[in-house]
Amino acid sequence: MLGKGIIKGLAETARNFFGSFVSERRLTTVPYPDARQPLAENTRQFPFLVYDGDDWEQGLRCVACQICEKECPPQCIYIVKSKDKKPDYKGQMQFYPAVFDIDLAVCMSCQICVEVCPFESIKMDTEFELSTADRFGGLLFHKKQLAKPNAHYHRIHPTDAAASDAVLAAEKAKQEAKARAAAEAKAKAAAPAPVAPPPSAS
Amino acid sequence: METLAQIKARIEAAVAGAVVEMVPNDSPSGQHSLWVDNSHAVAVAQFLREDPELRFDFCSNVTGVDWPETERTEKVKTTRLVDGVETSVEEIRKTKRPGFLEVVYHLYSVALKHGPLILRLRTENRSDQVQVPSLTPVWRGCEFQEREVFDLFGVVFTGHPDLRRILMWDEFTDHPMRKDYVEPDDYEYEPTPHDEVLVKARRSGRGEAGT
Amino acid sequence: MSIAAATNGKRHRLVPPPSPADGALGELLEISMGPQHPSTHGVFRMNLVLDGERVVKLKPVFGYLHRNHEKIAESMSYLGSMPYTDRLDYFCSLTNNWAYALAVEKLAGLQVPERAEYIRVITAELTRLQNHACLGGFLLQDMGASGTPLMYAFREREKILDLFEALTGARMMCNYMRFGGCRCDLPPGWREQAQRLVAEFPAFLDEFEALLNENEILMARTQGVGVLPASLAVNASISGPMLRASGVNYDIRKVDRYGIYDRFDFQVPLGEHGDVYDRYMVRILEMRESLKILRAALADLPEGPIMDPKARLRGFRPKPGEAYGRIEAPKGELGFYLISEGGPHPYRYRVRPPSFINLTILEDMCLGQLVADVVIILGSVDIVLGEVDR
Amino acid sequence: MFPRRLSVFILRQTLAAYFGGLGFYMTDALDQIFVTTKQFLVAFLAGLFPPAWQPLATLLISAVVMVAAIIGVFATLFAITTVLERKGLGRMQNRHGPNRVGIPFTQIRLAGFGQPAADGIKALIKEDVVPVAADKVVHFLAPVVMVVPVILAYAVLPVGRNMVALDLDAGVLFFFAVGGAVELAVFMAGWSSRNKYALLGAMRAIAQMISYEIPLILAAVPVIMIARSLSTTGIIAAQAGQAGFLPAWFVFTPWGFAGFVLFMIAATAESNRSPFDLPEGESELVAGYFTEYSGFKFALFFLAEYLGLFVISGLAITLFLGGWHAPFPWLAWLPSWFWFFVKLLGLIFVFIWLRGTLPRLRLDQLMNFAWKFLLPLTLINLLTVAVWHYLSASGWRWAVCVLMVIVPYVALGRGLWGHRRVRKRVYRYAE
Repeated sequence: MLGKGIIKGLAETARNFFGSFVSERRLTTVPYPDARQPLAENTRQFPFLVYDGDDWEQGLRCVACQICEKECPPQCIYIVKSKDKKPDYKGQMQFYPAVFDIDLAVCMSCQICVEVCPFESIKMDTEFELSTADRFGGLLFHKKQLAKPNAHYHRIHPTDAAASDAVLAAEKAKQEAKARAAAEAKAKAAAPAPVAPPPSAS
Repeated sequence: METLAQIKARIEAAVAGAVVEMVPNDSPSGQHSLWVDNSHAVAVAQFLREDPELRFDFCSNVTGVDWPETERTEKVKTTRLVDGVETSVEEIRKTKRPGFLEVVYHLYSVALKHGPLILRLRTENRSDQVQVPSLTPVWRGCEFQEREVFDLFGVVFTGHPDLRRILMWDEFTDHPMRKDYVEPDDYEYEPTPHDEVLVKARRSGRGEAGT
Repeated sequence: MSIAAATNGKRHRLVPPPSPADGALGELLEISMGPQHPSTHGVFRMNLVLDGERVVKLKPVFGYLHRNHEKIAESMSYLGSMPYTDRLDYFCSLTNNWAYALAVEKLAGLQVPERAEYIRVITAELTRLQNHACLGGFLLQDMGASGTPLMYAFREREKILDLFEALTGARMMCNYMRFGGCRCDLPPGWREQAQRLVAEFPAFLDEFEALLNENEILMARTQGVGVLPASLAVNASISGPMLRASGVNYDIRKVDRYGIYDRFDFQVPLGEHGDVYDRYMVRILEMRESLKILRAALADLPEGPIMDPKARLRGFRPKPGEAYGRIEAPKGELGFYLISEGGPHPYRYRVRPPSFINLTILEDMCLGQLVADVVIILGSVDIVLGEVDR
Repeated sequence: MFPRRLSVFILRQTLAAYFGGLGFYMTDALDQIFVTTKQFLVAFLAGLFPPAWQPLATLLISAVVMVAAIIGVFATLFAITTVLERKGLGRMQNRHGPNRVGIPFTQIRLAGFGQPAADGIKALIKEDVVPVAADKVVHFLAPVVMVVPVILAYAVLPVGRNMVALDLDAGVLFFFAVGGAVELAVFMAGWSSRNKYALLGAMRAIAQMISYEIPLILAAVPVIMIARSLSTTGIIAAQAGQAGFLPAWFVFTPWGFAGFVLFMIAATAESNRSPFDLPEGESELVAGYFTEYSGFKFALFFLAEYLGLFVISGLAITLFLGGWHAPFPWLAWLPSWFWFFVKLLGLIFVFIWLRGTLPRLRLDQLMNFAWKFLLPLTLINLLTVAVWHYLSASGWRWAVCVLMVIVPYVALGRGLWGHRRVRKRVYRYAE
């Protein structure tokens, strides 16, 4: 009979109308600034630079190898390598980025920089409320804005951060073992052994 | 599906005078293709569609490829008689491949569920002799894709019912997918903080294709 | 009807376009529908010529979103193009990833581990679910249903996007698959969450069908509208649910059996009339089949590695050659055609966009229909302008 | 607790209404509070004039007071309805609906009921864009011409006991006559905009409104036949009292129910509401005849549409739902205007509900529906009401009249969509 389907449909909307007052499952949206939905652990928004310790400039893990700059698909990373070197977390002398800019207006959050980084130094942040009125500079983040402590990384991505720390610890242990072996060899040979070359880009 | 050699033989038997050539593909995909001469292309396509054992009724993908003129220098070792002694000499041989545009058709059969058969058509050169016959009368699905190839590569399809630009606007003059395409001045350009990055990228040669 | 017999004409047309010489036409009205129109699904334009409200001529115009994705990809490393594929059909980034990864794997001869294949099937079918659900909503929106079906579809889509976010880190631009596997393994609890979703989804489908399927207005609006006969559909390279709605049994998951689709037991729903209603219903029924695949895949998900050990992230240079890889994306056959010259960039990179090619036949379906039908016929084609314009 | 006190109160009032107790005078005063206020106001203001002018002044002041009251009340209702509609639609779609706008510069959100104020301010200060090619005079006049007849129609709408601005003997006739003028405004808007969408929308609107006016009026005729009055107050008076356990509203008769449903369908189409919102079908015609309107002119169209919706619902209440009568005598202690507005909000909810559920019809189907379905049914309904009138009150009368409603409904419903059979389909599967 004409109208049966329409009445069925009306019953369905009525069910949803009343259901939305009682059922959590139906009403999925939250009133956003007052309430927020929890982010998944894997959530990625924009990159940040990890630093160890307390001083963001000293502890920066980045060695300005520029791999991420090369691999970044929209070319939003801009790095200037330093002239001098400073010791990294392993105590090795490394270059550091004199300038490290990311234009977040161009960044497309693809995470490729994170994947290609051999130094566990660039990671994805979960901060997304970045709107600004400054069209030209507001989203061009400099080294200082990008640097965030390892504790922050642990807070937003605990599993990944632990894995990342483990990788670094293993490398450090390897390096120390190597240094010890070198020192022993040096002691044995009593001759100056060449310093291990710093791992360079590709 | 029959092998490509068999199909080639059958085409040659069915379409008199058709020149068909196998184009090998060395990659692990093993998708070899057939190059068909332009004057018999429509007849070959018709045959491929109608033949009861082939029935390639579904022209899935049409695309262009730009092969600019390349000069390949290779070192070839030849043996030559030098002062009566046979010695092997390294000789630099320059091979010049004339440029051409290629249109690639990927054919499947919906009725018999096989494929792909890859057909290639080639233009004479990249400047004035850029005609290939349109296969739209055989497969309607080529219509927009051939328009796209015309738009982006500049291949002119003779016999196409509605050959206009499709993705670029009508007043546009160049063909952007060609390898030697140069971007025109961007009249909508405005400075952004990103410029430095782009300049640097261009300096390192990353902005250009195929480097 | 035999396909060969029906396609013998010079150009295959459904209705011959009436010319003013016929004398039956009054004064014609030209309308440019789009690019800023509420229901052209983006910046799509149709140049319509109307006789009253009846369509006499329709020319689709696009390219407003053209960014020459293919050219960009030619200057990009193979990996660098992966995030750009997300932006083709931005509703179904994971199937786009898969099609591209499949083509590159064919080109480079990479083997995907079993677990990765399962994850790919699961994510692809979830993508299909959310795409088809939203398509139903959009179609009804075009029909003027004030967004209710769309909101129900979005409600379910949110849950699927939550799963994507937990797995890949992003809701829409997933950038998840890699050549020879997947980027990361499933997070703990993901499988159970997905199973819960699959268990709850039929309830949503029932609700959706109760709301709409028998609705007389919906049936009157869609049945017999935009009919596309099977022979023409095949000849015009229509693919995906649209082809199957015309009654052609062609599902690439069944034909190519790519990935591990031969392990799953599912059926392919087929339409009979090839009208808008069939296109809508085929998608609804396909969702139920996808749920079957998902149930099986989530139950048998094996342990193991997720990347081919031969695969390399940086310095990836496949041997010279070419490959065409295609999958059954929610919108149709999505193919990637790659030519390698041995360098780090593809020499030629081509996307076969299903919704672009499905538009070939739009004019034929719309001739003789009313303006209101044009909108729903376009809706039933299921286009995404990111993919049409590339 | 409060609910208990409330229930005690209701019980006492109910008893009072039954036994003519102490509360009776109070409820009567409450019922007539607006009438007495008006009389007081008119008398007070007219007293300021010299005695010779007083008859004329009374007339004028009374008119101004009533017009102000009608516009004020129904414009407020319009404001509230826009929020309620969005909230209701939101709930049907499992959303919250608007819940942000409250009092500016504070955290008070008023559950979103500040929204109409924000919308109104926005509409007022928005630029008024007039297309260069538009016919400027007609373009300007269209929204005005749209609002005026709608407000005029309120003149004959009784919103409570003794609460009607103009008790015309031919009230219903006046209502339909004035309502017909809306079409003119729609066409003025569509034509003067020089926009193809607007023109198509206007054409659709004209075709639709004229077609649906016929079933609308014909659906109202049975009521006039039974009530033997064209006056709206007369029709309400004919629905007083009880018929068995049900109130003696016309909707509780077979012909009345059919008439009510037909009237509501035609009213939906007349007020361009979903599923008959083709003239402004946004997915097809952007916004139909008011595509080229912005700012306050657009707001006027919006206002006129909603006022039209209220007034036609009000007429449906008057004709079929017993006007301001309470459904049961033991609820009659609540004021009459309260019952009118409760019924009005109920009908508005039905409109929102339909809008949240149904997709839109197509133009040819819309016309088919009007001429091949609604029109025959309304004509048959005239016969039904005659049979009802001449048969004596019995179960037979009910049975005959119910059959006379249902049989044509089913028969016409079968053939509605023409030769094409519209039905559910069964799908085949391939392995």
